[in-house]
Amino acid sequence: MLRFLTRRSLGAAFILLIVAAVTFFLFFAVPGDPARLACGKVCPPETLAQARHNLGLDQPIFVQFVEWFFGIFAGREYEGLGHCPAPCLGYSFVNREPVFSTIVDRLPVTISLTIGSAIIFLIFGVGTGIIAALKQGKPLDKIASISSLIGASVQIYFIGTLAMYFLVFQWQVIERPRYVPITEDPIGWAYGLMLPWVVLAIIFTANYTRMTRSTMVEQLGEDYVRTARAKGMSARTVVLRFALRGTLTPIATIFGIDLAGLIGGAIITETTFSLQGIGRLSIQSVNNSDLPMLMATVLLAAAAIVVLNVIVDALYAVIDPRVRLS
Amino acid sequence: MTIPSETTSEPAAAIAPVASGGAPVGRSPGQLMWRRFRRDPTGMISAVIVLFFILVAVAAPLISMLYGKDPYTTYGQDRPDLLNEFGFPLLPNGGISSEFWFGIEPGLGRDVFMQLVYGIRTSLLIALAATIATTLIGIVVGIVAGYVGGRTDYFIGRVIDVLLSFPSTLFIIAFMPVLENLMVKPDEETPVWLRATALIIFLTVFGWAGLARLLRGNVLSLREREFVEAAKVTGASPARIVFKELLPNLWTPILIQSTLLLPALVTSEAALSFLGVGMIEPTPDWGRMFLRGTEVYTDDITYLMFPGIALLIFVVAFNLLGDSVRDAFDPKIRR
Amino acid sequence: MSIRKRSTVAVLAVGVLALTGACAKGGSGGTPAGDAKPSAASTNGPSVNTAPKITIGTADDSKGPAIAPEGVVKGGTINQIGRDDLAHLDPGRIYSNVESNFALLYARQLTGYKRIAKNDYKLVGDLATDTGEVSDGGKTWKFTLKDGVKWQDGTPVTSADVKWSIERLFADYSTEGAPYVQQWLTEEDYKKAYKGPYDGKGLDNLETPDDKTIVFKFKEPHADANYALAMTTYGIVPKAKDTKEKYDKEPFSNGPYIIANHVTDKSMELERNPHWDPATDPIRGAYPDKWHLEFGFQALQVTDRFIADAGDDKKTFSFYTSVAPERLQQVLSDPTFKPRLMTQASPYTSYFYFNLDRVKDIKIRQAINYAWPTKQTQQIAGGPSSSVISTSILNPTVSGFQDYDLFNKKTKPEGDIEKAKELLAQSSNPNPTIVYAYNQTPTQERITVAIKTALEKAGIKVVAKPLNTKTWYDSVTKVDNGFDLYWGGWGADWPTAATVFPVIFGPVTDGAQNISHLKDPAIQAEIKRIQGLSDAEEANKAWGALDKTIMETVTPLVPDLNDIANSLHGSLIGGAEIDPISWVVTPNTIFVKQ
Amino acid sequence: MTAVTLTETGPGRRGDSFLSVQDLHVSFSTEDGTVKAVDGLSFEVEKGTTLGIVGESGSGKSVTNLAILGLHNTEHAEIGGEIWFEDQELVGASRTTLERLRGNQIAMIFQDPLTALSPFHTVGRQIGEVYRKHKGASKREARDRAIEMLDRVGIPNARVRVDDYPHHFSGGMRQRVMIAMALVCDPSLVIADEPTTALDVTVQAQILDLLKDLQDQMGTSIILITHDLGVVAQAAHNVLVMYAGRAVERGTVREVLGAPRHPYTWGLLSSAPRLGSSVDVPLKPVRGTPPSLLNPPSGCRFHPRCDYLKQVGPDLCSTEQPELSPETGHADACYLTLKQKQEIYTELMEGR
Repeated sequence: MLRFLTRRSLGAAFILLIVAAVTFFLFFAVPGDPARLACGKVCPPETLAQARHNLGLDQPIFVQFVEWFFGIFAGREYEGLGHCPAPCLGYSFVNREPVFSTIVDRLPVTISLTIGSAIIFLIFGVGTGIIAALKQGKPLDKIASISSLIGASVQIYFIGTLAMYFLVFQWQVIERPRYVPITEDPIGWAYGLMLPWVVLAIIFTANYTRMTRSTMVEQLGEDYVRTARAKGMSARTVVLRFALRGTLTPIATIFGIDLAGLIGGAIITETTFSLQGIGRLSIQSVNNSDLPMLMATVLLAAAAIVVLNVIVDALYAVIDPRVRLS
Repeated sequence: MTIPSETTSEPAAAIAPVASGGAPVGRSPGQLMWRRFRRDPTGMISAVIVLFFILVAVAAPLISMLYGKDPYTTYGQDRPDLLNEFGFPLLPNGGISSEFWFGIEPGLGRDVFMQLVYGIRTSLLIALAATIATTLIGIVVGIVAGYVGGRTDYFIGRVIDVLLSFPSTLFIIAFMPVLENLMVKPDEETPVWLRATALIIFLTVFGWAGLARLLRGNVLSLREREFVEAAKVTGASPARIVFKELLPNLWTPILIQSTLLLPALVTSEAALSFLGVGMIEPTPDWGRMFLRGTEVYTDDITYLMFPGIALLIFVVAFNLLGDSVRDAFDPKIRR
Repeated sequence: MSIRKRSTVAVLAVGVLALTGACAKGGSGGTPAGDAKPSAASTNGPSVNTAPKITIGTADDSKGPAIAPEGVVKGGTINQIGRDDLAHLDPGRIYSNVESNFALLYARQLTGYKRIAKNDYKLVGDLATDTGEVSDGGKTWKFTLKDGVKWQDGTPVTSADVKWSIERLFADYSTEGAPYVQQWLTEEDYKKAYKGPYDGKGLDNLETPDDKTIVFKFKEPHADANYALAMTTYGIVPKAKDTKEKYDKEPFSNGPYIIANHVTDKSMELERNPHWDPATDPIRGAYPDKWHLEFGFQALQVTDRFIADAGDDKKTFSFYTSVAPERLQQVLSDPTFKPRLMTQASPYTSYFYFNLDRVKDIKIRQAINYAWPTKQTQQIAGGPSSSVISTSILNPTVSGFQDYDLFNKKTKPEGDIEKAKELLAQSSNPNPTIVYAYNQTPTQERITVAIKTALEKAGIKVVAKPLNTKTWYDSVTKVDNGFDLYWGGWGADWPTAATVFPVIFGPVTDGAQNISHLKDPAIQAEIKRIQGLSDAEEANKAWGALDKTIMETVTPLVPDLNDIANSLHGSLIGGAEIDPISWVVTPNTIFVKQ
Repeated sequence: MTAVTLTETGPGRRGDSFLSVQDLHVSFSTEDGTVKAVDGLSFEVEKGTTLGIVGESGSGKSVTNLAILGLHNTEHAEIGGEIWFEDQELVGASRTTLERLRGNQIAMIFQDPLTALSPFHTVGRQIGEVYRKHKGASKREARDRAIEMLDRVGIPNARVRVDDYPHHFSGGMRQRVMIAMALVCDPSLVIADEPTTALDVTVQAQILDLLKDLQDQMGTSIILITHDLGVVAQAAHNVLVMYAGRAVERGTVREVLGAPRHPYTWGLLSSAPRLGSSVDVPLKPVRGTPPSLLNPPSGCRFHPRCDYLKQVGPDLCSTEQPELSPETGHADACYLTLKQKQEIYTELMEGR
């Protein structure tokens, strides 16, 4: 296992380096001069040059990238702003705050959104999937398939806005979603994020129901499930300990991908419910040509994908002993 | 170890004909697939809906002529009796009337029905083009990686890994201007197709990796099969092997993936327009209707309902069709 | 077991959902825009637009305390909610109106604007005893500091602090502030001339004979230097406490409040500065004891909290968040909101400039003015309650403004197509092609559609060029930008036309503000003449007349709409008013009713 | 040759045998109609004996035994008739009683050891959980019991191998694990569904010997399902020959293999190579293919493939369905007279 982890994390680091490099160099291909935003309405040439220097944009692009890269590991010395500690992702072009602290500040919102919706769509998705598989062909199976089909086809910005319109404005059933740190008020935290969780979950549940249902139907036909029943195991044990075990692998695969997507910042959800998470931050960094912030958000999203890939692959070996970590 | 084999023996006089059905008739996989598909009602209904959408997209100008309106004229602004002073339709339900079947757009006052009809054109065209491009690249790269193996396979594998690690939505938003800037010629007007091509290129760049990886897997397993080795033994050229041996076996996964890909691309095109990097005015586009809808929904919910329901039906129909095609093609896979 | 049958029902279910959804109540009635019934907004249209009278105050006017609004109540905590945190707190690096308005709470300048009554302001001495003595034909300005003006640690504000505050603007870290006084003291590209005081070398034409007096010696006469020094960029910074870049995070206060704590993009608290003496301050009322600001709220969120006016929101206001467009109709048609609604037209001006190097024929330019779809663009921007039709170059709030309507935009706002065609027939090219460049935001995209439709009706072919929001400004301000028509805006840094015409019709270089490239010698001579006039009244009247002559003889632009800010505040907030000069809710008069 | 009509299923038990299957009907509803997999089957198993059930695939062998354990999915399968096990009726039994029975008193060994064991759990756990469930043993006891059973079935250093996963074992070893799992609760009846088909001959012999030894030690009665006459000859006491869902011949191994009376049994025997017979004599497999159970042939289900219709007389075989007679001892379901059967069989034997 250790050998597998080291080899895969090396691969992951390599991929992250490439993603960072591509983003960095592509940034300078975007028309428009970020320094211009850091200079007043009337901006004589010398002041513009000064602003460009303050942002470090006057150095060759490659040098900037190398400095940025080593900044992450060894920290970096900034003229006038002092030392930026080890995981230094640079200072934002807009508010000259260390990017790392802004990311750390916005991450809880995205993490809460991710965890909350993940719990819901896992439980409901897999749950309905199992029931649909067990009650195959019965009315319950039909309802589960229909709702999962519609759920998979619905768009967040449509269903999210509808939920806001009817639940928050028309019937005032629930207050407008907002983020309250879990440390301060756990109930407030759950209440504030309930609507986004449910909306996000509706879309993801659909995939999990369909996936679980089809894999579970296959598993129930497996010989070893029949053996389990022949051994006198109760129906519940047969389903949960044997049949479900077989469905975990495909579920883990799509869960890894979905989770990575959510951690990278659910841009549309956060915009629809105006939650200040990583998604919104990444959009702001694009609009403000804020290179350090953009690099941080892209890297976070890419890291989430890559790390979760490694975790899911390791998980395969845990779920299915036949899988050897090649 | 008695193997019930079929042998004709002399005293066959009193054999009763085999009880079950007529003599089996040989059918090609295509015909088999079509027979199974025809027997599946949901498949047929969804196929009809999808055809309806395609027909509407193709016949949009005809519909516009019959309906008497077009998606570009700002009716609400030209005629004062349609919008109130805040730019919202006067009549309830988003200004639905005998003249404007689906009502009019707040602000500019364009006809919603025509916007929807022409919107299908935009979404379907881009999604179709992107699907074809993605599938083609996916097939080529997948087969090359799977069949050739060795260093190229390793290299392609790494490229796929890197591509799948990019946060695609954020990337498209950030770097759409780059692609646009490359293609724009300073003097003439920014053509409509420019934005569409940029979208297609981006959607394809981030789309093909998944399919390529899947096909590579299939090719790897197919390559080991006897009939491929047999072909090699007979001295078949690699090209012949790929086209005559491998490709026919890959049609099923390819078709299954592309039927999944098309609705997904329609939704991502709409999402990109919703985020402001998709098609620009005045090309009618569902995503942009959503964006406008979410701006005015508190005062005019009906305007948001139309693109919402239309896209929902569109994608459900496609998903259903995809399910039925998959089922007809490969009944073993129980959804 | 056929699984496929199960989804037959799916298709029917979806159909049913479609029917129920579509006929949900939508759309919203209201008065048709066509019959031009004066809606609530337009009735108060004229008062929204009256120009604030700005005169020069005497030494007596410069004495504190500030004139209190009626029913003022001292004490309590006032809350502010808005979208963006303040990007800069160092006065030297402030140029935007929001940050300048906020800096009134902790930074003082030599001069400032004292509110006498609604739309009646006087330029008075803030830290200085008066608005300065001018000599040597306008080249030398002398200011004397008041007694009793102290820093938050009790140390007095000295002329050395003032000299240091001006010199530090030349340092390399400070790039965002206004450039005027620095340019007048050295040269146009002031950062080349002097590198800042940190190496011990000061500016010799900035003298401090004693602790109380400071003398500016400019290279050329500047009659409105006292106006310029009222800008926040020239806020005074303590020499002893200057922490260069870090000052932008923790400024040292000589104003009524101290910044107690600040969590970026989240919140900020201010407490009273014990050493601030109201008697020395004619401008700031500083009635609340504490300020609590919160950031990160979208316009819709802020508007809904004010509509609900629940709990603590009663004591809340927002500096610059106007009523979200989606709520405008609800708020403006409901009289109960009237007492909590502030309405103020923008002091800034925006135009659709012609590129005079490319669109040479004045007839075409005037035809476009006639055909311009003013009403349609107004409707897209939210109707008559969110923008006012403007027909002149100067904004009505600028002193010396004279109203005129050459291209009957007010009588035929939807565009006079026949008149335009008539003019085009007489012009050198009856159906010209215009390359129109625009900043690609959703609203601008929709406005472009309206412009294209209207001009095409008049036979003018429009080539629309969407420019990325980031590159739009750079590409438009290039001299040979390849466009014929493009949007441009300008806000006077102080409310006299002297900061409008000389800038938007000034030198034509890349990045400069004269993007219409107007080089008409007669006009430029007239501008030079008026600049030389010493009497302000006469100068203002001359600027007003010049406005009309430019539009008649050159028509370099099409005036754009003037936005109206409509914003709400909590029911227990008093003295709340949108400052007509900075277009932001002023902190000087606001207080919390118990 | 009177057709002996079986008494309708009487209320009480019939016979005192250990396991009694009476007039069992099992039919499945499918898209294309109902498949009558088992159509009126009756047989008995005596305590401590091994009953071999022989027949082509699709003759209903496995379906019968799954019915005994009640493992059919009740939505699609209708089960008629009665199955008496000691004094418990199984067809109507409640789910909980069946669950308590399975693995405890009646155990099953499946054909393909590769897929029959769960790949996700260790061998020890899979064996142990049966013991824990039925005997309420603790984890520790269950593990020791598993090790003991693995020893018993001949798996070397069981103490270590108990924590291995099925894919660590060879085919033969895995079958032994299956057997260990089946016998962990000392069941009184073991149903082995083609236990050796997936194994090569040498391992097959070991498995059969193992079953025999275990039967001798613990007195378990065994139902051995196979299509291999050699296995039956070697391991079973009694034999039941099934064809298209019905029993066509029953008796002791010596009677059925020694002096078969039913044409189908002849066919089976003649299609199996004999050690003694000469090499160049061609094997004579049974003509035709197994009938479709959707609409089985009328009368005697074997008549389309039977060569002796003429000897019975005009179309009796194709109209009337023969019943198994006589009641006890060596019985068959064929209208040929006993004499005719013996003559034909002896004639057949000379030919070999």
